[in-house]
Amino acid sequence: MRVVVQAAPFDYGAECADFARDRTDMGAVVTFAGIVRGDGGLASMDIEHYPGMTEKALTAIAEEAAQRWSLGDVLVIHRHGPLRPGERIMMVATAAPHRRDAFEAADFLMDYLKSRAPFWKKERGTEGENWVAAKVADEDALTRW
Amino acid sequence: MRVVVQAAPFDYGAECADFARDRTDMGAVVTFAGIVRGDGGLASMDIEHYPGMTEKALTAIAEEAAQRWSLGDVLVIHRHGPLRPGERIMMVATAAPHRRDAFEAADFLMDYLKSRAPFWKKERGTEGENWVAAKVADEDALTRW
Amino acid sequence: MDVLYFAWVRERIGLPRERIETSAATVSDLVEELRGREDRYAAAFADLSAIRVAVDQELGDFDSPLANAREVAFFPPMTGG
Amino acid sequence: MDVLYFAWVRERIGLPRERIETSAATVSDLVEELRGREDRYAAAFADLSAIRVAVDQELGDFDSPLANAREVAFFPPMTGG
Repeated sequence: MRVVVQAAPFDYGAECADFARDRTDMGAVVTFAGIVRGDGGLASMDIEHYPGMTEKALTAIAEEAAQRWSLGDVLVIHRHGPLRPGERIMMVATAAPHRRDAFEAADFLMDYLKSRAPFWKKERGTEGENWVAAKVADEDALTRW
Repeated sequence: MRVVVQAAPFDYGAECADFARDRTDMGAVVTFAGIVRGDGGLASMDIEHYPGMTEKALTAIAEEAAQRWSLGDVLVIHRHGPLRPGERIMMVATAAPHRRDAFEAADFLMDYLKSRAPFWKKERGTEGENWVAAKVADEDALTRW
Repeated sequence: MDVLYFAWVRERIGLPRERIETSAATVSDLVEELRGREDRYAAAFADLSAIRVAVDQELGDFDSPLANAREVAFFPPMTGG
Repeated sequence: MDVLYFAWVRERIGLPRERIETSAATVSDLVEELRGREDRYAAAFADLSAIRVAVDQELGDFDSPLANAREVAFFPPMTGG
């Protein structure tokens, strides 16, 4: 299990290639990448986080996933700081013997990351600045698990 | 949309890195990779397919996904021929503005690939040779969609 | 008409494809014709619930008509992914 | 006790963290104390339904006790991913 919080870009292709590499007991790998959308004249998305708590929260969410599903490995990478449209904000990866576990665990990680990891997004663009509001749908998604 | 059927290995990391690269309208990318497991003394998995029909079936499944969900791009790569434990058999990738579409479309693609694309797997190992039987659970999974 | 066999159907019949002149109206009729030919066909088609069919590279079933069909394929349930 | 503020809570209060000597028993008591200090705190804590709390880097709520707490944080609902 690996949890990374950093301002620097990460190499998504290399992370995918390396994840669960050389494992012969994992039949399924699922990855999710979150990317900054350039909707509505967005120039930059600034991601603030809570150093210390962020790592703990992400680790707790990854450990919860590893308890609920039969997983061989879990990876979570999340950036903070200013990002431009098209940049990758974060990724998760899950490896499991069977596909259902890999899919559900990745889906679960994303739902919890959205609403339970201490990140806040500020959009800057032609319409000024504003903090992205949490969506009711994101909070409701947690009830699926 | 891109559908590839080939005997040669594919570069999973490079495919992930290139997929939906430079798009600023897709907030979510999901990838799935299927890997040969070395269970029970497996030495090799030989994948037979139906040239011509395979490409048509994969394209039809990808088009169906693009109609059902709001997707910006879909990728399907599937190998045939002999593969060893740890080798990647296939991958799918989906890009969507929002994560739910990307997850569901990838999940759907995998369920249909399992049971509706003309591939057959023969395992060779310490227990001899045998054709992998289709699982009832895989057929049942189609009723989810 | 080209008739194709895959996986264990191919192994039981002993060849991957053959050209067959037939006036069979449906897939079922063709199967009956093949069964009557030799034991290896009868063995391959012993349990039709274990066999899937494609007509001109589209999934069909044993009732599918063969009028104008150029290619029929028989194979076990698919196991992709 | 270290009190931390994030996102628009930080902007309204005008600083990211401060050291506060308090005998507040719960998070609610601490909020009341802060509200009484200056308008900027009253503005930040005007609508508590919009504010989330962590005590020693674990999510809590306004009823969470502060005995032995070293660090309390206030912030809007999180928007990760």
